[in-house]
Amino acid sequence: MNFKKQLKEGLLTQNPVLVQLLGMCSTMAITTSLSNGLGMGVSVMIILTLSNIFISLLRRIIPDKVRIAAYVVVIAGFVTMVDLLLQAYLPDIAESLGVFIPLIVVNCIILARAESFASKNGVLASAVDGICQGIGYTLVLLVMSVIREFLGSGTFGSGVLGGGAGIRIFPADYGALMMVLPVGGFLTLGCLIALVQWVQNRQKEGKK
Amino acid sequence: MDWKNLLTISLGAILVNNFILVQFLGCCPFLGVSKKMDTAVGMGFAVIFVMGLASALCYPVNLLLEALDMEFMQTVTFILVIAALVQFVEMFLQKTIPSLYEALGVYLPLITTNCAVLGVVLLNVQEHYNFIESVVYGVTGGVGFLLAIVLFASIRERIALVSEPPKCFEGFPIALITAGLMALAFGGFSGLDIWR
Amino acid sequence: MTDYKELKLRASSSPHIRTREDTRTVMLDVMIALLPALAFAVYNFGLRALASTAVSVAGAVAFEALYRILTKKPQTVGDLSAAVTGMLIAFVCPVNIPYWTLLIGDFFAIVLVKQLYGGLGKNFLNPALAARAFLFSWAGIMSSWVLPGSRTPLVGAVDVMTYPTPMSFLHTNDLAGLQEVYDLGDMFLGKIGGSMGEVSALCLLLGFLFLLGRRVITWTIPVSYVGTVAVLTFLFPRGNDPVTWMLYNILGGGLMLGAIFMATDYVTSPVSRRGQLLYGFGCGALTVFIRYFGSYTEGVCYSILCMNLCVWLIDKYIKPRRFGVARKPIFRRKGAAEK
Amino acid sequence: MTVNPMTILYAVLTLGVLGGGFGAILAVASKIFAVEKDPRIEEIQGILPGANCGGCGFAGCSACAESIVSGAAPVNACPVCSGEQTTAIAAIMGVEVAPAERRVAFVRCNGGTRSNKKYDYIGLMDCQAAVKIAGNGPLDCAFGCLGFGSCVAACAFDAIHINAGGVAEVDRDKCTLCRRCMDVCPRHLITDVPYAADVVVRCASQDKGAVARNNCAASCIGCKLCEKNCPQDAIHVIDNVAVIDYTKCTSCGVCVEKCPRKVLLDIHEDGKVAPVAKAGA
Amino acid sequence: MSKSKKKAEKTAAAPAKAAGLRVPLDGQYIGKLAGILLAITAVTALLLGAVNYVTAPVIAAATEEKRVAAMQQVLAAEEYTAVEAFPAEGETYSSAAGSATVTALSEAVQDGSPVGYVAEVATNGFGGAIDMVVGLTTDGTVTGVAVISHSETPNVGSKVVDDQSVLDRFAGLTGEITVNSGDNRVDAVSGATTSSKAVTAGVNAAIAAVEARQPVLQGAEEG
Amino acid sequence: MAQSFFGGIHPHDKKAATNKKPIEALPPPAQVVIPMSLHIGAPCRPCVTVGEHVNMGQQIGEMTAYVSAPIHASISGKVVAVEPRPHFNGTNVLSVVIENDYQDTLDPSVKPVEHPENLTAQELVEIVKNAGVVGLGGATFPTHVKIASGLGKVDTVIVNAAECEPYNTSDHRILLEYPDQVIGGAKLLARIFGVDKVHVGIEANKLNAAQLLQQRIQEEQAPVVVDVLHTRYPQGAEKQLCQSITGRQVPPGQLPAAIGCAVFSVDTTAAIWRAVYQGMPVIRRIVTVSGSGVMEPKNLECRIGTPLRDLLDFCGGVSETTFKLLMGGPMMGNAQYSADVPVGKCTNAILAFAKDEERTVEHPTCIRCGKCASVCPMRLQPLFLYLYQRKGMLEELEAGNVLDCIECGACAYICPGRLHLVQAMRTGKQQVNAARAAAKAKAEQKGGESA
Ligand SMILES: Cc1cc2nc3c(=O)[nH]c(=O)nc-3n(C[C@H](O)[C@H](O)[C@H](O)COP(=O)(O)O)c2cc1C
Ligand SMILES: Cc1cc2nc3c(=O)[nH]c(=O)nc-3n(C[C@H](O)[C@H](O)[C@H](O)COP(=O)(O)O)c2cc1C
Ligand SMILES: Cc1cc2nc3c(=O)[nH]c(=O)nc-3n(C[C@H](O)[C@H](O)[C@H](O)COP(=O)(O)O)c2cc1C
Ligand SMILES: Cc1cc2nc3c(=O)[nH]c(=O)nc-3n(C[C@H](O)[C@H](O)[C@H](O)CO)c2cc1C
Ligand code: SF4
Ligand code: SF4
Ligand code: SF4
Ligand code: SF4
Ligand code: FES
Repeated sequence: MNFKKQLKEGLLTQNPVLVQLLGMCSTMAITTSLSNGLGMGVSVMIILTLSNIFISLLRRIIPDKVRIAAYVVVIAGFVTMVDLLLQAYLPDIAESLGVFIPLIVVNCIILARAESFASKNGVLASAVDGICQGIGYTLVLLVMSVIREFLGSGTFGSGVLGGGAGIRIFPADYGALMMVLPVGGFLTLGCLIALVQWVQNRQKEGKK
Repeated sequence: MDWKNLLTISLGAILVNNFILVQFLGCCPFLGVSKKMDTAVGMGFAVIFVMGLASALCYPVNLLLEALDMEFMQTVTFILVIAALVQFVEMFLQKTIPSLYEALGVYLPLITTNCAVLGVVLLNVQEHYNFIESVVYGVTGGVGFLLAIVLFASIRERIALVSEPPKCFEGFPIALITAGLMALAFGGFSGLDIWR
Repeated sequence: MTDYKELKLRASSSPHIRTREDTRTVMLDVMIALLPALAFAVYNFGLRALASTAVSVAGAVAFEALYRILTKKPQTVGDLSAAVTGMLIAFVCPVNIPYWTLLIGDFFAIVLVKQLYGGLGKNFLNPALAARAFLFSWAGIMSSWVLPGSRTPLVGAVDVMTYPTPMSFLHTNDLAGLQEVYDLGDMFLGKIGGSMGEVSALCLLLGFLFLLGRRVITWTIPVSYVGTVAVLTFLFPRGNDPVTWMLYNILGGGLMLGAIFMATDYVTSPVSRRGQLLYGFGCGALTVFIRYFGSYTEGVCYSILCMNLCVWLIDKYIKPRRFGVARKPIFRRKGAAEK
Repeated sequence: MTVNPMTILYAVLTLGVLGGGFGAILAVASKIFAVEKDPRIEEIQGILPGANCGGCGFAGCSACAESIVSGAAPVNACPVCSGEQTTAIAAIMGVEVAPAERRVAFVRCNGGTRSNKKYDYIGLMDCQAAVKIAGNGPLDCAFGCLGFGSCVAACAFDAIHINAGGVAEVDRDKCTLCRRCMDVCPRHLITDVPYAADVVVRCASQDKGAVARNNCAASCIGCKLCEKNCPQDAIHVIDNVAVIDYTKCTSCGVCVEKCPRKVLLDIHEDGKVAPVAKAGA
Repeated sequence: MSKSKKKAEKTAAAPAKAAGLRVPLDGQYIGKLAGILLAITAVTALLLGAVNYVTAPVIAAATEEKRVAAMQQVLAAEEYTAVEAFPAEGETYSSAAGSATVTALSEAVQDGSPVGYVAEVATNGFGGAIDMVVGLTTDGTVTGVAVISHSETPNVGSKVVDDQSVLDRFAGLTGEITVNSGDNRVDAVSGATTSSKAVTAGVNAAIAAVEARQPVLQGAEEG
Repeated sequence: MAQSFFGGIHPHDKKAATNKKPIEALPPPAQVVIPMSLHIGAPCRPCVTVGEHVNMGQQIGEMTAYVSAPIHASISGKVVAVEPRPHFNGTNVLSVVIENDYQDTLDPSVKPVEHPENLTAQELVEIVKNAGVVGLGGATFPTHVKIASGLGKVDTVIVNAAECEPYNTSDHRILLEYPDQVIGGAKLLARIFGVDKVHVGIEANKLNAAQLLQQRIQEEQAPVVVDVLHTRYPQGAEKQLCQSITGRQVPPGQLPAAIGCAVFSVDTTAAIWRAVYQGMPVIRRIVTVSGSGVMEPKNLECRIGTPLRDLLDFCGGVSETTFKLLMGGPMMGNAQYSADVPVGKCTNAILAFAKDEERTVEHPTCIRCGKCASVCPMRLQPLFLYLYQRKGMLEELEAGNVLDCIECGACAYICPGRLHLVQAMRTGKQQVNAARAAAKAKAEQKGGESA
């Protein structure tokens, strides 16, 4: 079991957001506070892992013609479960993530992993893949959240730390509101991907 | 449900709460299929078509679910309907109207897993829109997508021809920055109210 | 006689003579044309106006220089375009805006909007206006106006009192209230509240004439822009007197500054004459649309930004008629209708 | 609040019916609306590199795939595909191919900074544009590489670059022999050599010895030392410049040693970048 | 994924082609597709139903709890009973500050006697709907305002809707409230006029709804 | 003033340096190098051999195709070489080298025709052809071909006396010193085309020449009218001149004959007169020698084939800091890298620059000012064409009508970003033409296969 390799892929070389450029919508939409990022990331990770496992299990049974429909139903099933559980036990997070929880169904990462990994690999490997890709996704969400929250509202860890209000680093009046608006989502993700490409280019040149 | 209401919904969907630039729904095809103008236009029209049709189809389905007290099944049901619908439309077009298929068909599979389509259906439910409002919201949401992707594609063409971003910004990063700046410009429509 | 072999020759393609005018002179002309408005800002708001402009220009130039150094690209601050951007950023902000805010605006305009795309000529959005839109992050700061004729302190705590600008009256359709505070003469001369560079229509028009005379810009965009606003506000007045409503709308807010100096930015406006007319028309229509229905009191900044997004489309589809090919009758003088 | 357990049944029923129904509809539809299109086209297109480079002579990769399937083009029509890919295409088409000897582009010049210039050139950094200026461009040598990189811009595979010596040089491993660079080079300097070729002639000057010597410090002067010493009779001076016949060449390296102008190079020994002598040396 | 999906389709289409274009519909094939999809959907639905069975009461309780907590905040009472005569669709009231819809009206009962009303109001803010509750005395004087959900801009509109001290400014007011001008006024939060107006419109709607019931109540008392 | 054309620029005309300098005859050089390609079209085949003695005016190159023009010896002497020599177009071209015997023995073929007034149009065209008359305005299109292709279609004959290029004054001096040759040539053209008047288009900065012409026309009752035009470059470009004078526009890809116009430059008109009334082929040329590098700017009459250095030396040589030698005007002329190239039929000026008139910058950058598009007389959008060329987007280039470009240089002149626009246009045109030819060849090949 090469867990390490898969972890490295999920985190860096095949990071679902930064390298595969999947699941952009939620990455940009909800990363306005640490709690959002964490909630979304963990939800996706759970769903991804479960759906990977099940699709891997079912991969020999499902005929090609209805493959997508079947996958989508499986995924949607898990999403709804997570949604219901969140609403029941973590209502605050459920509310701030809003429509983006059901939209996990169409988060490209999950279908992409189902197609490209789970439908071709065994159950265990698929489960590990789900976890690793999920961690990679969550990590990006967290980084985005921290940056946007810090620049936009001057706090760190709102919804999680400091009794829900987060730790204030500079007064709210100085926060760059645009960073927590859509503008900031696009700009932050753009810069983050650029950073990754910069590192990759450096490495390539280093090799030469 | 008068025309004023529909106009408000339409302007809201196109400008104020543009699916891409404000609500972040459908970013993958927005970023993926916008390198060239023609493909962007094709994608835009395909999205309009599917969003309108999905809104219309899911409305009665939702009535049924609500009648049976099964709101929790919305996500699963809607996505199943959409996936089947898209696949059906694709096959149908390919056989019956090949010319239209040539123009739209290639984009259809991309749309199944487009946040905008499921998003519009869920929002229809959330906003309690009736049938006509739902369809209008679906179609105009698609129009908003078309507007955004066409402008975006044109700017990307310009960037490809004119601009020289730093190496690490080439490709997606600069496209994202561009989308961000577009969102900044669209910010001017926030809080728009034509009955002011 | 001459030893022709010893000549150190150079060869290039024709033409072998070039006009004196270059990028630098063009930008210098724009800065000169902005001077009357700057002078009036100093008269109206005090030396703080000058200080703000200086800080903003210095910031913009510094960010550009720094970026070019860090990315090891040829230095371009000499073309003065960054200075123009810096100047305009100061012009579109309230006079008592803190200096740090201006510097953030400079950074956003120069680095994100302009240099990431490769620098002068390669950006698609007007840097100064994009910076203004970004500075709305601090909506409070961006909408705290001071009294015309007041002397804003150079540094330190600024007067937080918010003074109504003509636009806040127009936004609430309160023409009568506006007329009580400012008469048309005030509006034309600029004895009103607002962003530091936008207040004096007179000074801005002086700049316009200078730019026209120097052939830096043509009349097309400013005339079609202001003309469209005039026609639309006249046709749909919100007040009982269409003409007065129209005049206040034209003279109020950033319309003059935007139409003369910002919608005309070469880089972010169409190239062909007909394209420019259409662009001006679009800017005008969007300005009125946002002023009437938007939640912002002022529509100029966003209307120009939105039309910036359309420039490549316009350039692509509206081309000059080909030499030697008969004119298509349907498209006769596209802009003619707007005036 | 309690939930009616019947909802579970309703849920199963509704979704089951929907699922089953859609399954059936899709199955029926797939038969009714089945469209005749050779699936091999799609498959081959999946293998083709998708660079739409036109090197195959068709309008892009999809046109190439169609032509392969229709039999209008051979399975190895794509010059860009590696042997592996070609084999895969052949497998789809049910034929076998003998792996052709791989060839790559090669720039026959090593002048660059060592060739003399007529004047300072001011203008577009584009070879095709530069040759339209006085005297076919600034180089004294009418055959040499101008170094403005028209070929670099044309290459879709990042396989050709201007090297430290100011001449274009092909990266053999990246080159796919799509021939685009050959089409754009106004000097017609780029030819193809076997990928495995060890010895190459880095000059194309057809000027007579004395002229060539004056023009450029890296020129072939047609002295025929290589021709006389080649044990295989594989190198000949034709039109004042040495040409290697690779069907005969055994890479023995005798000519490399004999060449007084260091025009002949063993690419493996000397490294890829030719030594740059002092300008005017 | 789309690409592989298309590919899948094409490969599936291949046998159809091999058998000639107009195949008689193959019952077994259809049955298999339908059956598998049916099985998957049925199992999914079963699981979901089960989860829902467990969570639904919890969710409902949580929602109710939140609602009651908000009601308690604006007007403390033992019990809240829905006003039945109130139209189910909700009623829209317009004022100078804007229009808002009263979605539900409950009577607050303390010690068996009504002490006032709690109105649930939906109003349109800067970024979309604002759901709020307004507590009022029987004669329509505001006792408190609370916002349940909103999507106002952080640091701008949220200065109105998330700041209880701002919302408390409405307490004690009655009649049509205006923003920034007039006698019966509240002052807008600087930079967030739109949000301020939206909340004001919501409060006005609640007051108007209660006032509209006065004749009904009085009639009931008399009758 | 007459109507005008689109766009255009107003460069400083710098004509004062030479426009009052009478034409001086340059003593014939010791050796002339006469390239066998002095015109557009097929090059000539040399019809003399090394060692042969030739007379002045004797034909030394014969036509090899219809679109071609014979070439004559400009001095008498011995042929010492027939070999490729540097040509002012930048390449090496087969040339006949003649060593001067300083006799200027006239060839017997050089004699005026008798009774020129009785000749038919066909006969006149034959004379023009044999005299090797080509467009001396710069394009060097064989004049007999131009006339023949216009016969029957042309209703407006225009003499191009615009001379819009800065520095150049050779046409101006011809008008002042040989007005009768020009008017005589115009009268011949009127007869050939059967029109009742000939227009002379002249820029307003040469009013003295216009007045002189007017006076002579009146004296002679000649069927010629003088149209004074705006001083605006490129007034002399034939499509623009036709537009200015007739208001008609030449359709894309076509010649002025398509709109019933035929344009002849001043010197061509005079050459036609000389061919008919003196029997003299084109062996001389009036050249303006000017520019900041030239010691004493002059107008010279010199033999075709004279090396550039002789003209410059006659004008006192050039300053040491000269960095650019041009043949032709500053807007359309070609840079030369050697002073050995010979004067050709089209050489109207030789310029040497020692001051930075081209103001190049290291990193040209387009600021999208649109000035290039607003000055382009062909209504092109050079800034976009430039981008397309740089990115190798040939389809877009063609769709942008790059082939319409007349390479006038107005766009590059005005460009504040200092882009090399004309070079891009020129390269783009060549690339588009090559692509077209390749596509055509492919189509033909396919057609051939299927047939
Ligand atoms: C303020 C102003 C407004 C003008 N308005 C127009 C106009 O509406 N239409 C027009 O054709 N020319 C107008 N002009 C004149 C044009 O600038 C230009 O000179 C004219 O269109 C002729 O240009 P052309 O012959 O090069 O096409 C205006 C000039 C100015 C200064
Ligand atoms: C990004 C952004 C978000 C905004 N969000 C709100 C908001 O949530 N609520 C609001 O009332 N106004 C909002 N505004 C609008 C402006 O703050 C306000 O309408 C304008 O500046 C007028 O100021 P005033 O409200 O003091 O009259 C927003 C503006 C921007 C730029
Ligand atoms: C940009 C441009 C400028 C020209 N300027 C002149 C000119 O000033 N005088 C002239 O005689 N021909 C000029 N020509 C050449 C004319 O277009 C045309 O070729 C000539 O007048 C035709 O007469 P010809 O065949 O007798 O030379 C110019 C051409 C171009 C493209
Ligand atoms: C007429 C004119 C108007 C300009 N207007 C602006 C402007 O509105 N905003 C700005 O940032 N730069 C402006 N510039 C400067 C410059 O063109 C601008 O920074 C470019 O967009 C940078 O690529 C202007 C320049 C000129 C010549
Ligand atoms: S090989 Fe040819 S195209 Fe490439 S740089 Fe040299 S001259 Fe230019
Ligand atoms: S080097 Fe030339 S032949 Fe090789 S891949 Fe590049 S363009 Fe094609
Ligand atoms: S050179 Fe060509 S593109 Fe430039 S102005 Fe002249 S005709 Fe137009
Ligand atoms: S004149 Fe030069 S800078 Fe201006 S648009 Fe044309 S190419 Fe660009
Ligand atoms: S995540 Fe929204 S479209 Fe891909």
